[in-house]
Amino acid sequence: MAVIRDFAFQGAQMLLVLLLSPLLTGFVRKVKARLLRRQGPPLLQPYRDLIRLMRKDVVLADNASWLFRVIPYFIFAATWIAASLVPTFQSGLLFSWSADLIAIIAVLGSARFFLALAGLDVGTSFGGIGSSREVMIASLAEPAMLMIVFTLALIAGSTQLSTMAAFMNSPEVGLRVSLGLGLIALIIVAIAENARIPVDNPATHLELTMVHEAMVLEYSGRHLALIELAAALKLLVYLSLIACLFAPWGMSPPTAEPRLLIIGVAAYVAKLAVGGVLLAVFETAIAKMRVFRVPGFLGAALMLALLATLLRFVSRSF
Amino acid sequence: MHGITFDIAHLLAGSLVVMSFVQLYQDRLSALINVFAAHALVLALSVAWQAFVQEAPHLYITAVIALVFKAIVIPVALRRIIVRLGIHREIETVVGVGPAMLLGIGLVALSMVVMLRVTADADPLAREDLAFALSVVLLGLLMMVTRRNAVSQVIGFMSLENGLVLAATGAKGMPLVVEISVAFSVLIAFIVIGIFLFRIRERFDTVDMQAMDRFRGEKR
Amino acid sequence: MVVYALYTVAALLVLSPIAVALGVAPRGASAATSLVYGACLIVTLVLGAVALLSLLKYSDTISATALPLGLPWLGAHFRIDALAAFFLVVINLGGAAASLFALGYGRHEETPQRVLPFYPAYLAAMNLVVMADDAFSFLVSWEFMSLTSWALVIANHRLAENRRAGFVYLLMASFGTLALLLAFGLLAGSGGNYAFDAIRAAQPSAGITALVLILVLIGAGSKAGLVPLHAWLPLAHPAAPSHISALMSGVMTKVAVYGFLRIVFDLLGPPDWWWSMPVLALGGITAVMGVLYALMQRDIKRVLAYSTIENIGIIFVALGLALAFKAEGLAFAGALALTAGLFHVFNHSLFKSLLFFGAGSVLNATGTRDMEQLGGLIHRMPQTAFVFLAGCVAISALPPLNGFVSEWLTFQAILLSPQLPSWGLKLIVPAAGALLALSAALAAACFVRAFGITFLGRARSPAASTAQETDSSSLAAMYILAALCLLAGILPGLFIDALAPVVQSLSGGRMPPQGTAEWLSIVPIAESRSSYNGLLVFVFMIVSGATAAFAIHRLASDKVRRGPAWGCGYPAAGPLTQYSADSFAQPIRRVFGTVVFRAREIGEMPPPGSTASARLTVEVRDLIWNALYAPIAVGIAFGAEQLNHLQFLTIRRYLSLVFAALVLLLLALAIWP
Amino acid sequence: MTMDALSGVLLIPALSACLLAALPGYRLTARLNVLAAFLTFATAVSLFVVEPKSGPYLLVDDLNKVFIVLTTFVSFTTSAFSASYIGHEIEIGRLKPGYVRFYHAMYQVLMFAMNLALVANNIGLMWVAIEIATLTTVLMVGIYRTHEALEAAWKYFILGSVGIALALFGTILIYMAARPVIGEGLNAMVWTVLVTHAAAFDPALLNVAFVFLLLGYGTKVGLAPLHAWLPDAHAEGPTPISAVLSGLLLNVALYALLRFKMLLALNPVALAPGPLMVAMGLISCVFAAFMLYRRRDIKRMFAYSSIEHMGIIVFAFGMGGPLANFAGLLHMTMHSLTKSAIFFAVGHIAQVKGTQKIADMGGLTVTHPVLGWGLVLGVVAIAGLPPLGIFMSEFLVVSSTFSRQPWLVIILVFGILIALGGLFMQLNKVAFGEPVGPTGPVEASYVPMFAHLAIVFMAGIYLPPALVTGFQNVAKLLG
Repeated sequence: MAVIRDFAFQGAQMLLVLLLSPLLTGFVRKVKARLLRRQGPPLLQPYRDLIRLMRKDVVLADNASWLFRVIPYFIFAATWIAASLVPTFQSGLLFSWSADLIAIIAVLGSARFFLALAGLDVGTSFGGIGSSREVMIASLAEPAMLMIVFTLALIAGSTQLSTMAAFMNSPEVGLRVSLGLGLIALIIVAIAENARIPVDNPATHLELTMVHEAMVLEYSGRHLALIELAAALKLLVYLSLIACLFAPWGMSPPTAEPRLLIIGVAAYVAKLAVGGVLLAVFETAIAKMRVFRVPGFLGAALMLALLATLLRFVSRSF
Repeated sequence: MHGITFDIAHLLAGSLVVMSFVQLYQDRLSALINVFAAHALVLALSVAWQAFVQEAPHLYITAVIALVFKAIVIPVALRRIIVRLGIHREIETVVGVGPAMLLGIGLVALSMVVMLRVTADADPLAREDLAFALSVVLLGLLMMVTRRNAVSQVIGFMSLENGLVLAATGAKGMPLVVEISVAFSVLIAFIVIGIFLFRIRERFDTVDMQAMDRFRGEKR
Repeated sequence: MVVYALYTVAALLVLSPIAVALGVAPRGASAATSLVYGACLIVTLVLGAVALLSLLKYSDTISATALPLGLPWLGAHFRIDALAAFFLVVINLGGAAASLFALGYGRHEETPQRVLPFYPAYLAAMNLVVMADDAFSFLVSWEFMSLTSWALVIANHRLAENRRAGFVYLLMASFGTLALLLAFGLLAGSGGNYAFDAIRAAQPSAGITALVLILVLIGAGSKAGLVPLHAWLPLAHPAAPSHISALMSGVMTKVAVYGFLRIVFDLLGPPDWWWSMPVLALGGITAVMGVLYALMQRDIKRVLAYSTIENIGIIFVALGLALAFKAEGLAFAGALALTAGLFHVFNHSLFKSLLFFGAGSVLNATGTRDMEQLGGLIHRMPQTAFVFLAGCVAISALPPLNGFVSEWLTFQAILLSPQLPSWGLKLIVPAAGALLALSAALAAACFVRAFGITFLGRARSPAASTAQETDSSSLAAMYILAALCLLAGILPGLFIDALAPVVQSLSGGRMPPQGTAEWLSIVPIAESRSSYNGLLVFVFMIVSGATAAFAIHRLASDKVRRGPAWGCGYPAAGPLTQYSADSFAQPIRRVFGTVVFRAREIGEMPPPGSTASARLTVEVRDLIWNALYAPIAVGIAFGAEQLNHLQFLTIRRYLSLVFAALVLLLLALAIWP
Repeated sequence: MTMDALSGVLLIPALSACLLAALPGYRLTARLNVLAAFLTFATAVSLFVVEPKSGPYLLVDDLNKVFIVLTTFVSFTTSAFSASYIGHEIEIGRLKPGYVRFYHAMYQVLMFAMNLALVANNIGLMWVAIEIATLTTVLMVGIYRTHEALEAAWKYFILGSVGIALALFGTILIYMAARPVIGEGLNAMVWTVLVTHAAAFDPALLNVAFVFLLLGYGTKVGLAPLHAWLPDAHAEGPTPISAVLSGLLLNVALYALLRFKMLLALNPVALAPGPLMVAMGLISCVFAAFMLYRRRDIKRMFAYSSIEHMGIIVFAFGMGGPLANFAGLLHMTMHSLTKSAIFFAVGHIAQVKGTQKIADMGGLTVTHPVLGWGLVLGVVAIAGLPPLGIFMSEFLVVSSTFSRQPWLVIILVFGILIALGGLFMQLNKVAFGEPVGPTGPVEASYVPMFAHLAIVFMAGIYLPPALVTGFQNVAKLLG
């Protein structure tokens, strides 16, 4: 019985993130538009786009290989797994221990690995520019992320997200310097990973500034839809990560009690909303960087995270 | 042994050293050869004296060899060579006479210091003799390295060898002395013939070592 | 146990003269090829099985024997304990794979008689190193290994660069061997107790152990390719035939790691805390430098060689951690770190061999190793592309393949290190961790580049556009290795348990048994703390990807149309317009290379009106070579030049030398008291 | 003197020398030469079976038995090699038949001299023998009568003579030191007597004597800076003589040096001979190693490598101690075998290519696989790589002395490494790469070369216990 319930919850989370992610994207777009005094697309526009894309035929470049056609599904699968393993409304889900935070980061990493390959497959200068910049950004963002993980793991004494969330919820986490540094670094990394302004602009199609869009330029139809969905999921993953690590309030423990569950879901949605608004505000407030100023930006994150780790090593009290 | 014999042996050995110095002083080949003849003569005398003192008749043979071979045959041969080569008036030294003498004095001093460390119970005659012999040997070597001409190098080598014979004869009751001196004479004969050969076969237009080094196996 | 192993090694050694004989015989070459590689395949399989058996079943029993060879009063001692057994498994697995691969690949060899005699001897030597139980047989096998591999490196001796590679390799190898020789000289003392038992029993002083540690780092490190002693590796490994390259990179560097483990963990006695400092520092630097070098290369085999250096760095970081934990008496944490290191040893031997095989197949098919000449091979050689991709994913430490697991374990070990009391470690361990993370990310970039430029895109040369898929036995070898990579990735628990006796013997502790954990996931410490389940992740990926594909094809469209790629309106987008290896590396070169390699891009624009084409030249400097090796070469040349004058003196000058020596000695006597 | 094995090793060469001087025709004489050398070798081996008692002039003990057997063996194989070599030299007219008679006679004289030097129980006799050996080799080095050959012979002659002179002076000094203790006459020059009384000798005299002996016999050993004659003599003489020089004559001089070292070591007050030898050994090793790089003549290069190895050996004996001495002996044996094998190979190569210039030979492993790989094997051995014998000896030298004198051993290791670099740099040119120069067949037997290499290879893996115990006894003897 319990097993079935656990399965149910796990499945519920998987569906939840899958359904929620386009909404989040739409929400951010909407808020940005409002901030720019524009009407903006309706909240549900992403769903419509996805469905339309699904229906369209795929137009493949002449020398696209089998890999090019497999990759979208893989990317989607990987991102979806990552999203379903991050505690959202309830901690300690059935499979949450099958991959700890490091593993989740790595799963996202493999998604990126294949996306970069996809950029190279057709053999246009466009794809190349995109993937070469993507790996450059990743080569700084990933270590930064790992350092953040180290910091948090050293504070919580675990890399298991549920445990960490529980610990963060508990009183003995005071305000810590290392936590603050970690949070800033995590935000920077999240922005870079999701190709948001100031690192990349999801809305642009200007060659010199594109990174993510350049890689997927050759994709169309259902493939494109999957990649878009994966991108949306990734944004959701990072927001939920920040939420679960730095604001685990209201998350329900592994239980079936309806009240707690409802609170958990509500709290989660609220957190996402807040995160989305903050992201939108940030994006409208700041301007896109030149590509070769990005390393400095991410380098700062790496340094902050490393500093935080060092502090943790030197003394438990930081 | 009583004083007088000792003093004579001492005197002869010492004069051998002096002769070596005179050799160093000579820069003309012909003169050098003359001095070497004298050098050999003194050696012969001192060997003979040792033979007399030690009642060792076989040493007289060595003395005779020294006299006949080194004081007469070799000088004559060498003079013929240098006359044929037309280098009898040649003046050649690498180091000037003055520095050479200074070096020589330094070497004599060195050999004295080294030898006089020997505990005195080894009989004084042997001890002094060795000191002189060592200086003669070193002076001979000095001669070899400060002269560029093969003939004068041979002469240097022979005076070195004289020093050896001096030491050998001074070593009381040492066996094989005669054989050794004979062997050395053979060696020297080889050298002289070698120079002579080179001349006759017209392989080397001069016996100057530098000329010979032109035929070095591995050119720069 | 060890006796059987020695029999098999003897069988390998016997193969060499046979190969010589066949090679001499007219048209015996092809027969020799199949015979030698076939026999090597069987023998290595047998030996590997023996080793595996003794590792799994008789791990507690140590079997040793002594032959009346080697040093007469000592004899040649051989011994198989858990550590040796594990490395025997690694060596012979790699050897078997290489032999299988070479059954097909070796047919393309122009001069087989220069490869076949040395190949079995090389395998034998590596096995003997691991089995040796006294300093002399250890060093004999060690240097014999270098010698045979040198012969294999210059198998294609007509290329001047190969001869140079062989020269540098042999010189560095002998340098390392001499360092180890000095280390053993210290351990054995002037009495000459070279047997490992005697060395174990001895209690060397702190100064001695420090010196030995440094010497071993030099000796084993130069063989393994620790920066800055790595210079020979990227020259020698690519020069050899590809199956040899695979053995050198995948296996021989591991033998070097074995040497380090054997001496430092086993013979040298209980460690001090500071031992781990140089190991950690060198490991971290090596990891990052190696992968950065790899990113700058065009030659694909050279990329792989440099990435070997990177992985050696990772291994040494893990070993350094293990050393630190052992020194502080944290047996359990030490066991975790050591397991991580050994597991990475195993994993790297798998995927590096796989990748070198792939590179070899490409080299055979296209005749070039220059990535700028390749491209689009995924269409011509789909199977090779597939296995090579698997290798790339594995080596980039991405789940669900095996590379990730060992790196994950290493990170877990790092997360335990705040328990270490000493301050130096508190500072250097996180730094090493950061370098490790950096190298992992850069490795992914490096292999996106390696695979993407070589196999994806459009062919950059006629050779690449007409390449043919490689032969079946080569493919078989690669598929087997790829399958093993996956297996080790999704069922790591089994391998970790197999490693337990080795770890037990070296670090005094062991990880909790993983086989019993539910759902076959691995739990290094406690489930609440960290756990990873490769199997589930893998299954999830397959299932969700498949369901997505199924659903979309069913509910939405499944039609595909082909069209030209979008060239931004530029009509003649030839293959040269696509990204090249250098241009792909450009962003990273700008970020890291400007510091590490003084990388510069010089663009020359033709003057207005001139029809000359603009030029962009990239210059990358190998600072380590310039700073360390070039001066040595110059110094030796200078010394040789100066001393050479002594060959051309006149006789008189030589005499003066003698004279000077005489006077000098006499003076010495004069002043001697 | 009764007719025993001891006088055999002396008489056989002496008689055959006279015989060969009389006989014409090189084929016959060459065969006779081989036969004589073999008989000598056989008699030398018999020394192990029945050890003749040593008299006032001749002596047999563990030390010189090793040397004698080694000498006779290598001279036997070399004579076999020289038979084919000289044949070829006559065919191409490089050597006039007239000289061959002289050559073979001299060869036997040389054998006689070396054996005499080894068995002499009298320091004066030993000195005479070494002088004879020098003179004969001088004559053989100059046998080609080319500018270079004569110049090399002349250089060898002059430097050798000076060396001899110095050695003689040292010998006289030893006598002077012995006389007060032992009394005048023959006994004061007899080894067995000297050794028993050495403790009582005057230390100062012994010191001076050793300096002269070290320089005198050191010239023969080819220690830097007294080495100058060695490379040219090796390069310009006929190759069999190069092999004998490197493989044997150097050892004989070394043997003399060792004897006197023992003498000094027995005297408590006299200066320790070790440090001097160690210093000269290190200088020779490092210096020769550097000299390898600029060589253009292959024989001269290997001559320098001989200097390097002599340096290592002298270093080992200088360090002393049972292990180091054992290593020194082993190294000496292995070096003799390997180096002569290399010279055999080089001789064939030079005959095929018609030159000794390294630049004019290349890609040997392509054109002459057997010869080329033979050379590679030889160089691998001489560079001290396993599984060949020299690795074992170098292992023992380095590992047994490092804990005693770390810095000196590091210098030695440096020299070994430099030498390895030089050797393989040259080997790359000769054995690998594109073939250069004529590629005619080799009409000569590889047997001597590979016989040596086989022994060296076996010794690297397995040393027969008898040999080991013999060496160990000698090592003890040397202290």
